Amino acid sequence: MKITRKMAFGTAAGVAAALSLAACSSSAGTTDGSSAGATDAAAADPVKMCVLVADVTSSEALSFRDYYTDYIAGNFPVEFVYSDELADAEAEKTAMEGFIANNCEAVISFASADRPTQLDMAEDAGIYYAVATGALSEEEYETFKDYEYYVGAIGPDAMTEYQAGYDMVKHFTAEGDTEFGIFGGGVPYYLEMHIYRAAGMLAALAEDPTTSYGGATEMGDILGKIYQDGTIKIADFESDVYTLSGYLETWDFDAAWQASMADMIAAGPDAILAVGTGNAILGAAVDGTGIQIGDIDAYTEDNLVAMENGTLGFLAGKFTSINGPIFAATLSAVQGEPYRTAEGSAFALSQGYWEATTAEEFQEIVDADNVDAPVYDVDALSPFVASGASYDEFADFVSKYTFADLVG
Amino acid sequence: MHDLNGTTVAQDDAVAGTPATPTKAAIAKEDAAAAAKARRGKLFADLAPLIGLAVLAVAFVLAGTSAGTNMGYAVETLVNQSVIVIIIATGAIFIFAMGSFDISLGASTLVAAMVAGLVHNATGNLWLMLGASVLAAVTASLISATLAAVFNLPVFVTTVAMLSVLGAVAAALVQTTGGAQIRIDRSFAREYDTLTVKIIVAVAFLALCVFLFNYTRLGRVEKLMGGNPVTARLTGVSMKLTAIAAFAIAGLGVGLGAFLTALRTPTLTVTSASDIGMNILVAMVFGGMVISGGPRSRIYAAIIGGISMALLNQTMSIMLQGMAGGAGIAQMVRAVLFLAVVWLAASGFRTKVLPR
Amino acid sequence: MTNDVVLTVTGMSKSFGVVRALKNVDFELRDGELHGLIGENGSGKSTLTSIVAGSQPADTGTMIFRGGPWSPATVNESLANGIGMVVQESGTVPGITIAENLFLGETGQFSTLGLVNRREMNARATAALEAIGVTDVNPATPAGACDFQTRKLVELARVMMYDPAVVVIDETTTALGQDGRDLLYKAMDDHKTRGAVIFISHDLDEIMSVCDRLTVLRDGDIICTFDKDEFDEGAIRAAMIGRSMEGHYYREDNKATANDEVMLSATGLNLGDKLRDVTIDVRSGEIVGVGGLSHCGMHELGKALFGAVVLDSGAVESRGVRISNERRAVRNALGYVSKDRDTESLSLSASIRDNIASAGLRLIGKGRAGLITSGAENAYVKTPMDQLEIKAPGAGTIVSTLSGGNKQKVVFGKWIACGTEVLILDCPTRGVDVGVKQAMYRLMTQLKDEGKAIVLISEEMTELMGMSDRLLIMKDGRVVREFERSADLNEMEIIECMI
Amino acid sequence: MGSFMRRATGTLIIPVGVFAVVWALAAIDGASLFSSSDSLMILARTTAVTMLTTMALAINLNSGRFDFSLGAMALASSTIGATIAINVGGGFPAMAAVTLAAGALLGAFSGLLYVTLRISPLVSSLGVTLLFEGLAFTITGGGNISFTQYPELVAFGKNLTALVIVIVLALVGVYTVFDRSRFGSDYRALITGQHAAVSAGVKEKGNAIATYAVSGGLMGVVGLIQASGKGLIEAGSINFSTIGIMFTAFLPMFVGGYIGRYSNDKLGYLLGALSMSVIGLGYSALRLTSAQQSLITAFLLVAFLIFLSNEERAKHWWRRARLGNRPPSGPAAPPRETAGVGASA
Repeated sequence: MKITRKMAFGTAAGVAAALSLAACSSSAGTTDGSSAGATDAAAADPVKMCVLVADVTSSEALSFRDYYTDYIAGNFPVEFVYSDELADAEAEKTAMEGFIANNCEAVISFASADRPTQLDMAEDAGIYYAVATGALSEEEYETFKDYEYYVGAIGPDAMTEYQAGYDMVKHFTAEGDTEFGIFGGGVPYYLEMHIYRAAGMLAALAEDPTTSYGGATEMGDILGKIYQDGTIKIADFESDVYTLSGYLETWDFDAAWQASMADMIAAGPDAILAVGTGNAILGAAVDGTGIQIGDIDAYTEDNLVAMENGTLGFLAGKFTSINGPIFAATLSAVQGEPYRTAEGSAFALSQGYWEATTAEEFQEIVDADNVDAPVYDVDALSPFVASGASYDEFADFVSKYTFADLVG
Repeated sequence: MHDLNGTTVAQDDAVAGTPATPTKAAIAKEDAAAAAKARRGKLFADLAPLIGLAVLAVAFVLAGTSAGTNMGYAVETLVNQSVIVIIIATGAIFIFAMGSFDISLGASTLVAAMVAGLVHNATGNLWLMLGASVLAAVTASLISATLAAVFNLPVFVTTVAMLSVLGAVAAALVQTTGGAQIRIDRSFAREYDTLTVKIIVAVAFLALCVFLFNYTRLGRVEKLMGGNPVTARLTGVSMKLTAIAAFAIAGLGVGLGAFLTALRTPTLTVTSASDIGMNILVAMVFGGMVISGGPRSRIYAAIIGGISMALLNQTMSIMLQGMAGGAGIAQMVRAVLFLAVVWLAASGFRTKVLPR
Repeated sequence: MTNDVVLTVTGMSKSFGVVRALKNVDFELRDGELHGLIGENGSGKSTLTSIVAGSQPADTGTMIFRGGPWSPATVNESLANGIGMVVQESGTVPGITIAENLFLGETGQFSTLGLVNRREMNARATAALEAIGVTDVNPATPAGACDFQTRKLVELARVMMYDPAVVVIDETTTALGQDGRDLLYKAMDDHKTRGAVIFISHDLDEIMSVCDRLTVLRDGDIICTFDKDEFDEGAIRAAMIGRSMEGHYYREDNKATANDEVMLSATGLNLGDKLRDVTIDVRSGEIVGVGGLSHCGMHELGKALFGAVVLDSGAVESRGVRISNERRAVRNALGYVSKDRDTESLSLSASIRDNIASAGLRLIGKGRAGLITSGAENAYVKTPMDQLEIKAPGAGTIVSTLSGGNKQKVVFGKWIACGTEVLILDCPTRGVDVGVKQAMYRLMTQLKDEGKAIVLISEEMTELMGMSDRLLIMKDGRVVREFERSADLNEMEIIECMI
Repeated sequence: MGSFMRRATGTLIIPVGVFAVVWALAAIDGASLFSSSDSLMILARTTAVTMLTTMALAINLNSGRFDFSLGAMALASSTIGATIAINVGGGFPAMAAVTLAAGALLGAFSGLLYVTLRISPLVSSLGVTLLFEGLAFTITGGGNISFTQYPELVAFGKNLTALVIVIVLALVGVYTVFDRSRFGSDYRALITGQHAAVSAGVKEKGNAIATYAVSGGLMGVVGLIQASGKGLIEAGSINFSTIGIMFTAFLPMFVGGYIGRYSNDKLGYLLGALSMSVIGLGYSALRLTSAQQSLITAFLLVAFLIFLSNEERAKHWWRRARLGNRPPSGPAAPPRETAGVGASA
């Protein structure tokens, strides 16, 4: 093909035309989308809610997203705008800037690289900001709780994370397992929730009197040691009852990593305790070895299959509609009724995981809560959207999050 | 990869068109025509990035107004988002102009920003923080350059190695804090993360770069090296000293960029600045820089390219908001536009064989 | 020899930019003859033959080959249809084997399902080499590992393999040793029974001894054609140069002159087998010629004098300063014009201004704190451009668009503008036309008169004899003989030292 | 025979040396390189991935064509293959065939783009990287493809025999195509004599497109193996996050170039990849952190390059020291490999 300069000009002009056309149609598209939402929700002006997501690729993130964009947007006067994958603080800030420029009325954040910056930006811009499936640290909370536009946080706090790890070990030891491998995920990156989960695991093991991790048996000491080492050292694990036969954490999936993984599996532990995404990363490798994985993840189809075939022995997971209450609080705030604590501060409420140890339990959970029929459905959430509910009522609503509370 | 024989095609065309019995005047006329054609090609190539910028600006305004975007804020955001890339890429042009390739600039931005953060946390002093950032970046840059110079290594490969080393250094720096992050005091960062600071830093550095590149021996010598390194050597150019100077300037740019990064995103993790390395490359090329360097290197390429990219990203995000898989489509559109601009910019410089 | 005409060229012209390489030329080649072409560089020999052999088109003119019209589009098309050429510059590809070079672009004939039968290809290659008398080359050797002579013979074999009716051999013998030359002469002689040969050479004795007829070109014109019985060295030379009426070509005087000051001295230079214990002095106002066969080490000497190679031992000094690298050379007012102009002396994609200014950036910035403005740069470049009459629309013209002569003027301009005191010229008139050549010689004379020192390395004996105050002859890396300028220098005697 | 010994030594010194050193270091530490039954399989898998990537990188880089898009090609082709196998069926054969074909097509597209636009291949590859990453992202909507439900699709990545067969087939295939075929001789002519080959009638454009297609096909196989190895495809990788794999190929490529002087560069890529994989096992046996691993790998890369770049200089000094000014004797050194021409730019 011979390319002439005339064609070049043509291309340039074409690109310009296409972009401007697309621009117009995109604005038209926005209107269409909102009117569709409005039909269902019978409300005139949809609220533009923007969602910051650090990891858009995990099945957990995708099911959360489906809940918002398919269920919530179809039943409430809102439209959701999602960020791209956010690799770091810079990406978060860039996405926040885009949200503010494009007139978002509230931001629900699943991205935690730099929450203080997000909070400041939202406050400066006068748009509401809410933390989903997470919590501010105590220090951060003290700093930001009185921000006018900070809605609050609902999600597992550090103790909940710790508890999930603890529960996992308790499940396996109750079954008589004694030899474990640990998958430390983001521990070397000082991912706080992973460190707390790992600490919970070690602390549960250390309840046996002969067992300690580098001499530590209490949560605080164990956390301290992990923070100090930036990793978990199985050589420091001492016990007459339990064996830690392997440890793996996330880095490039290169030869060395794969060899380490093979070593961990070859050691043949009863179970591998994963601080997160254990089945996704190790599931294929342990398949057929009889080793079980304990995981903290989400109620996805992949995990169900793994639990059915016995690979996955324990799952602590966020259920699909777990982010219903934070949405309700945010929309309520946008509509003029923010929930504030007795001191007038933003709220910090905790919600934990649903746990499943059999395929039946798993199936029950999935049946009870999915994108089409979530536990936090319109009926459950509507009483808390600008309906005059008090903070205490809302807090009470949020605190009843367990499977038993919500499903029965 | 060198674009030798840049415009031989134009010459061949002129020769083929010579009339049967050429008079001196006719030859002169043909010659002038060929030269004029070459000049037009060159002019067009120079203008292509600007045309791209204009097209994007129009698209941005159209998309923004029709979507009801807050344009004042959006324009300010444009500066915020592009200034760091522009600064680092402008410094990097000194490396690329001489035909070298540095892949480690993103990693060294991260390390410099972390050093800046640590120094600030230790001293609380803005100037020490700035100095530390520049010092760290220049050091990293000079290690690559001296390794390459002393051992006659291709610069690209030393920077590939530097990429790994700097990644490990960043991990080590984070560990010194006993946490996942290096956090700089928020209120301090907010105080200086302003348009004024950014513009002062950018203008000062860009002025320095434009001056060095266009009005001193250094810029000329680098273009000569990029055009033909053997000739440059045989014209008395010290390849080693020039390379070291170029890397020092690029290091300065990285240091300043890292300083601004630390102020803009005061929470630094090992993944901070991870996109910058490739973004500066794309920005440069987008702005009309010839990646193999040489006489057609342009110091303004990074500015044009950096703003173009920010415009494009914002336009795409306005247009694709709320669309599932939108990021993938946005990236493909970016790729097509990028290739189109590069291709237009190269249109006056074709050779008989494929470029390398 | 039959007298049938195998190839006729009528009214052929060719221009490169402003240089007219061929001017309305008529030429005739007879079957069974070995036809010599001789003339100065740039006289049009290579242009004529390259058009005949399909490597470039003519601007005007017609060709009749074996009774039909002839206008090959490519070298391969030409070769396949009966005219093949062995080119002056090396045409082999270093990274592939001898056999692959022989069948470059033609390996399809040995392939089944895309796979090349290397055994068959090598066998055919061996046969092709043996056909021209080369028996000691393994066709599986990479060409890059072979010496220059072998590669040259491979090119010859490649052409001969097609058994073309007409073979063109362009200045190949300079690359060959005596054994190689003998092979070539024999191959040419054999070929006469099957077709005709056009043989281009600078070597008058050689061309007179092997050719049946001889055509002299000058400045793109055919001057005359001699039959074997008319060969007369004086007449041929007169036809070649033929410009006594146009003023002096070389220097007018016949006396060696020089000032006292030693500008450049090299002591005991050694570099592998390229330089062996070379010691020379060059004085102010002196032109020192260095001659020899292509691979005698003189080109390496040029680089060594400029500090551009790392020597095994020995030292170069200029006015008390050790010249250990190119940078020190330039700082001490040395200049070097490389034999490979396009790859070593120019930045082709840069402008004339960029190229000329490149050696004098310090001078341009002098007195203005290093600041280089385009005004100052243009002023700096204007003088040499005017002085050398560089033909270009402006200083911003990209060098790659210029003719060879003008490119060389740019290189000279670069060194003159920055006040070079010692100029090392390696084949400075290679590939430039006669007019430019004359300008270069005048310039050299002028520089000599200004007290500059010049080292002139050349493969052209007439040039060396015409310009040098002293002439050093090198062989196998050593300076074997030194001649002083005088009216009765004997070319034969000089050449004998070289061989 | 002397020549054979020299060639064998030159060919084997690096892999054998690396193995000996790594084995010894592990032994000193009381660890074993092959501690689990899967060690050999992992060795084969990482060797296959590294070798194929190195080949894909080197075949274009030898021609001065730098290609950032290798990782993106592996990602996009495996995403296409897996999506089709999961949604349409056909099992592993379908996934393998589609992935390989998609890789070759994507490669050919990349090559076509380059010869059509006639821009610097490096720059063209930047655009292509963005395109292919965007393509993979768009196909899955940004989600990962998990094989937890389809273990049969990735069983091949855990099968030692299958992996060894892949290595052998790829080695023989690439050797045949580049060293034995008509295409290969044109390809090699273009590397060192671009102008001469083009004027001799070699079709450069077609050759370049085909080379890119082979490179893409090789990366398709890499995508397939990586999907099996990880059990998932991270199809949401954008913003150049796929370029990392290219850097793992540099050291094996230089090692391959060195070995190529004594035997064959393709064999060299295998041995280079094998050496890197053994080093990887060593990292694991010695329980080094990822930061320590990066540092050592970087150090090895620089050290080996310093050796390659200064071999001649070292010989020169040696000659000066030992022989004084006498001329050197013996046969000419074998020609230097052209690998890395592009990398110097």
